[in-house]
Amino acid sequence: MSALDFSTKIGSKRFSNPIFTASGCASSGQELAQFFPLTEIGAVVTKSIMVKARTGRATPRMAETPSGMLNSIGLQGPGIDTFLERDIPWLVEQQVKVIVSIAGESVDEYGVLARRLRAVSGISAVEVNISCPNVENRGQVFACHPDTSIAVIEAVRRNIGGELPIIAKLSPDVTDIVEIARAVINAGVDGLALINTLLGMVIDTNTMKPKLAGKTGGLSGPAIRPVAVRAIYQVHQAFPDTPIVGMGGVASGRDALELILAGASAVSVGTASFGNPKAAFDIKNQLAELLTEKGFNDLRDAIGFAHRGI
Amino acid sequence: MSALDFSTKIGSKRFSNPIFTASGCASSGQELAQFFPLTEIGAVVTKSIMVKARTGRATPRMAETPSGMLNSIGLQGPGIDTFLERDIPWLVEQQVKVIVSIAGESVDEYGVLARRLRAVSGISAVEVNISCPNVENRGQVFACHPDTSIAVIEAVRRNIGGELPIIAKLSPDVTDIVEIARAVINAGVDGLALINTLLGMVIDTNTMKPKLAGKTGGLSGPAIRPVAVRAIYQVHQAFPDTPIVGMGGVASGRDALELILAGASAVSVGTASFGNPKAAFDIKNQLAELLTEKGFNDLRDAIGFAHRGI
Amino acid sequence: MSAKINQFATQMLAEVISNKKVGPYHHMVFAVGEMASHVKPGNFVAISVGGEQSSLVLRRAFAIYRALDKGPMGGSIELVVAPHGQGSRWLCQRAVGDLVDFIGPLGTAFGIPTVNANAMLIGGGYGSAPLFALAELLKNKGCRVDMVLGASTATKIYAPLEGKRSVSSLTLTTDDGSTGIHGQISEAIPRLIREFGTEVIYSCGPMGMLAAVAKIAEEFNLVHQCAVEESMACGIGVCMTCVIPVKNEDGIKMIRSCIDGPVMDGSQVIWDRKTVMDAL
Amino acid sequence: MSAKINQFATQMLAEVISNKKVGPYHHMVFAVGEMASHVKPGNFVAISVGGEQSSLVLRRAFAIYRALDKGPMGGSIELVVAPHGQGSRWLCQRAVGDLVDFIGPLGTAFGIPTVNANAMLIGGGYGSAPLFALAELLKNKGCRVDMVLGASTATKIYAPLEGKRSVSSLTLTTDDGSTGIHGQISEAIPRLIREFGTEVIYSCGPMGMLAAVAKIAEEFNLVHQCAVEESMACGIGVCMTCVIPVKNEDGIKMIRSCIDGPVMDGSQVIWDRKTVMDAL
Ligand SMILES: Cc1cc2nc3c(=O)[nH]c(=O)nc-3n(C[C@H](O)[C@H](O)[C@H](O)COP(=O)(O)OP(=O)(O)OC[C@H]3O[C@@H](n4cnc5c(N)ncnc54)[C@H](O)[C@@H]3O)c2cc1C
Ligand SMILES: Cc1cc2nc3c(=O)[nH]c(=O)nc-3n(C[C@H](O)[C@H](O)[C@H](O)COP(=O)(O)OP(=O)(O)OC[C@H]3O[C@@H](n4cnc5c(N)ncnc54)[C@H](O)[C@@H]3O)c2cc1C
Ligand SMILES: Cc1cc2nc3c(=O)[nH]c(=O)nc-3n(C[C@H](O)[C@H](O)[C@H](O)COP(=O)(O)O)c2cc1C
Ligand SMILES: Cc1cc2nc3c(=O)[nH]c(=O)nc-3n(C[C@H](O)[C@H](O)[C@H](O)COP(=O)(O)O)c2cc1C
Ligand code: FES
Ligand code: FES
Repeated sequence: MSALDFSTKIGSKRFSNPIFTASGCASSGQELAQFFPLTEIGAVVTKSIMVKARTGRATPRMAETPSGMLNSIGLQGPGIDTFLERDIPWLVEQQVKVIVSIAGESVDEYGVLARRLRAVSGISAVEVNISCPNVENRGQVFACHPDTSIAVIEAVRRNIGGELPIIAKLSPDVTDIVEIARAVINAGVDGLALINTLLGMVIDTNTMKPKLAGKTGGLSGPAIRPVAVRAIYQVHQAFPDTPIVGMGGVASGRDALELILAGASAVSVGTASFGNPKAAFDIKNQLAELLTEKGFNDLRDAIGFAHRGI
Repeated sequence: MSALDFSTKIGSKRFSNPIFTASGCASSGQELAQFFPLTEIGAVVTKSIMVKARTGRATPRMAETPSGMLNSIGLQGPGIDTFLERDIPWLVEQQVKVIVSIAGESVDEYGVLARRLRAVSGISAVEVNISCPNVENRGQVFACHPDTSIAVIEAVRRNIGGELPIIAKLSPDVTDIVEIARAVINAGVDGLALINTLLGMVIDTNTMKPKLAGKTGGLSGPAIRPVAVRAIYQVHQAFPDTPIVGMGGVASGRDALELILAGASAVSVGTASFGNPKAAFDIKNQLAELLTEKGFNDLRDAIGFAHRGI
Repeated sequence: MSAKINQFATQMLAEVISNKKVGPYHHMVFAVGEMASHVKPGNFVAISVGGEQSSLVLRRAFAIYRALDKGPMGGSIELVVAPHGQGSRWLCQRAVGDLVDFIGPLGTAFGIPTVNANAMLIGGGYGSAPLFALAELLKNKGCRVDMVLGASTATKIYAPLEGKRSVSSLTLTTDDGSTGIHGQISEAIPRLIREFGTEVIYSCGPMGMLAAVAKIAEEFNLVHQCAVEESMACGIGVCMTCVIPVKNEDGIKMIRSCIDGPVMDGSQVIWDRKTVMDAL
Repeated sequence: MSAKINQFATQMLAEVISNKKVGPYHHMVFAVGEMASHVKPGNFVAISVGGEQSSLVLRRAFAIYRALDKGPMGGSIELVVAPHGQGSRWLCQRAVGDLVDFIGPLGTAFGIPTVNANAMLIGGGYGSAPLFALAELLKNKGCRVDMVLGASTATKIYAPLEGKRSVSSLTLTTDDGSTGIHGQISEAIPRLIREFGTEVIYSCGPMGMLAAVAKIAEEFNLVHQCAVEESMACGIGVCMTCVIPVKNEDGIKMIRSCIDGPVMDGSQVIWDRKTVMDAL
């Protein structure tokens, strides 16, 4: 049997394999490095970084749910400047492929972030987290409407320059995710990241109040995998040429394969890393084995396979 | 301690307790009667009935998912005439409170169904399942847009006459569920049912094709409970006077209480009955015990309690 | 509706009394008290899997291999379980003394001919399980019982010694020829029907095998009762996921294999998927 | 960043060597080999719960009660577990011989004074667990160790005989007066500080107790190291759910209790929730 071509491409950039960390689930990378060599996975996607330092929300910030969890971190982070000075150089030095996730409270902020990334070397792509509340529009999430989604992507594209691939990360909490995908594709993204967390809530029946300090939170983990597969399948069906970074409840090579068959070109591992720090590494190995077992010589042949011949 | 007032009200109708079956999860009722007396629960909500008999989808119709399941039944059923002749009389004879769920492929069909229910005695409410594909509009689900939701509810209201409470059952697969709730409330519903299943998909990694014959299916079970709680909380916050029949992953008295604290006046039990045929009965007893333990003398005091005093 | 649905079904915690590996299967015995007295060959049980913190929310169906009304441990039910996926693997890992949540007996039973008849019992893999109790019943009624068991390979044929007592003949087939007749079970059937003068066929096994048997039964114009296997979410008739397409005046009708099955009239089932898809 | 994060942490399957009920708690011993040699008092382990089919996706954190580098079974780690919710109940149900998925040792350890000092160790409920190993270490350094343990009622005080060896004095308090001093643990502390001439305080227990102790430590101007307990999703620093608000030039900073804790400087933590909410 010939060796597996396990590499994948998003825009102009190639990654040695399709398993990435998910934004916000690998902190700055160093925390996981004790458990496996980060260079073993396709890329580290950083937590979403904002212009200014953010304290984030009060605790409790999490609640476990059946086969999943809610989180409400509130995008705690050091702000883009400290981030670029402190976190990125370490990753670059380790020769880890880095995808920087950015988040803004206004269209302008996304532009500012993109401009700051312009000059940074060693970055492989920018993931634009548009599932953030737009403070200029009653806190409505950008990703919920085509027009605000487009505005953000255009601001990023104008400011980022060069070849850096732009990946738009969409929210599943919309009536028609294909419509949002179409909007950002038309605005010029090179790839999509599907899906961000679902909006959820847990009420503590002891205190009889919402469990999270922020009341609502984002639902992630295996519980949401069927929603992720559906979103990826629908979007790949409509736009087969746009690479998708799939995520949502992937905890094994089998799960990663499911998302790839649905149409993902790469797969991010989030919540699973909380239960198993080596999750991304294990999943990469399991996936390679599964692909080979099924007779694939090239990852590309598996991408979107579930669409063919039905 | 004084006795618990466990009754609940939707529109003009009172139910002895707030635990109902969920539409499509108790068939016609007779199947569960072997396991507990149906009169012990607040009401049986029938599977959604259509104008004509329907064969439904091919198998596989289900896939288990982490803490949940996908289903794609395709509204198999005998059609309204046979249903009213065969299924309803048995329930009425047993003195079970019945809520009839109806589903149409066009606005007119909903009107036809409502007219047929008009003369039927022994029914306590009609639940309008608007999470169905509208064949007149590219198969778009009615519940996805305010205008189609309104059109359906108005057709039902015009045709049903009398006092029969109308409950609109909404889909969580929308950008803003409060907007849809507002639309149907303005159109004159007496209550809301939240939530129907989430659209999901499972790909069988052995066959590498979608597992369900219908490709996508509805996700239910504990996995979706945080989404249900969030939807109920948001809608109750906006419309505290509209009774909500809550559902989504309720498998214990604790779970039912969680939905009630979020704002539900009654709670339907669906998927849990597949794992435990006595689920609705057990949940009712557990809930009564929990309410008493927490010092509630009246169910009404618990409804929406999580909103107060924060 | 005539009989009460799920008439004899109860839910209980059944204690594992024995769990033995037999080839690739586990032969498991459970103490079920009263439940055993209502079991008829063809019935199944639905079992909760995964324990208290389980992410598996649905029960698993298993055909009843044997039910003893009054054994040394009171009533007992025996199953033959293939550790296939998460739930069946969990079940096979249960130790003697563990409690398992059972609902049963469920579903239809094999119909017994009112007059003596030459019966052929055809089982594929663990599909042989419910056929041994049926064989005993038929033999006691005075029927001739010819059993034909097939599998991909020898170890996958489940045919315990005590089960063979009630049969007049036992024929084995394997796809790989490792034991018995080399080839698919359905290839051997026509010759055997002629040889034994078969008048009625009972079958249980994978759907593909049942379809092939149904075709043969039709050719020979024999009554054919088969126990089907479709994914079940509830096992008690409330979810409509387990349906099997059967013939109907208007073309096709979907009936629940947990209530109107698993034992069905093979001639009524629409085995061809294309026919079904075209009709929907 | 100075030290490597999670420097000594490894993941392994640890065998349960002993599981004994002690009052409302379970004292459990696990064979962990090498892992034991890296443990310092204050460290914790993160454990997978619920088994293979588990719907519980997050690890549970438990303070290490004791670690033996080279015991009869090789390295071992001991925990004191309160069966509280689904995960801890599952853990308490493990039998000798079962394997449990461990990550450890994690988190910061109690700092040891460089000169001899009179130390007071204050523990609430199972919060006493990590204090015994600390007491031994302090005693070996020549410190005076006064231990004060409190709980709602007598049975909830965890104070095993062998643990008491290293302390100069042991004071018990219970909210219901069922043993020791009647009242909340914090009420007894000021008098004891004066009596024992306490110079440094170590505490572990519910956040409310830690806050009360922090206030007393401030009044007496004593160094106060406390082991905090905030809900953790990962235990290794990647999720940002376990944060504790601490003082910062610009007001408030959220630091991870799994990496920058659980042992923290009590004077740096912002204990008052209202201050935190106002600052956010
Ligand atoms: C009436 C009936 C009788 C059966 N008798 C036996 C028996 O005697 N011995 C035996 O070993 N098995 C029997 N089976 C099959 C058994 O139910 C499945 O092997 C089992 O459900 C697989 O569950 P799992 O968790 O191991 O597999 P998974 O693949 O993890 O199961 C996932 C889901 O798919 C369903 N599923 C998967 N495979 C099957 C299947 N072959 N048939 C039906 N549902 C399936 C499961 O119920 C579950 O909901 C029977 C099935 C039916 C319907
Ligand atoms: C650093 C640290 C040390 C600990 N040491 C001990 C110990 O030595 N002995 C002991 O019995 N317990 C200890 N705990 C508490 C223990 O982690 C919780 O009791 C346990 O997580 C509860 O899980 P559960 O599944 O039983 O409860 P559930 O309520 O079902 O848990 C649901 C979720 O909430 C989290 N959670 C619930 N209670 C707590 C809590 N008190 N602290 C943190 N997270 C919680 C769980 O981790 C889980 O994610 C410690 C916690 C921390 C953070
Ligand atoms: C604790 C936590 C923090 C997260 N933070 C971010 C974030 O900063 N930016 C972002 O785009 N997504 C964030 N996510 C979403 C994940 O990147 C991912 O889209 C989602 O969790 C689904 O994948 P999973 O089920 O594998 O976790 C976060 C998720 C979790 C659980
Ligand atoms: C097998 C199955 C069939 C269903 N059929 C219907 C239906 O006919 N009409 C309807 O309004 N909802 C239907 N539902 C949705 C349920 O009524 C309920 O809204 C949903 O399953 C969430 O609740 P649960 O998690 O308790 O199951 C069905 C759900 C399942 C699982
Ligand atoms: S398995 Fe639910 S109806 Fe048959
Ligand atoms: S528990 Fe995840 S960062 Fe501390």
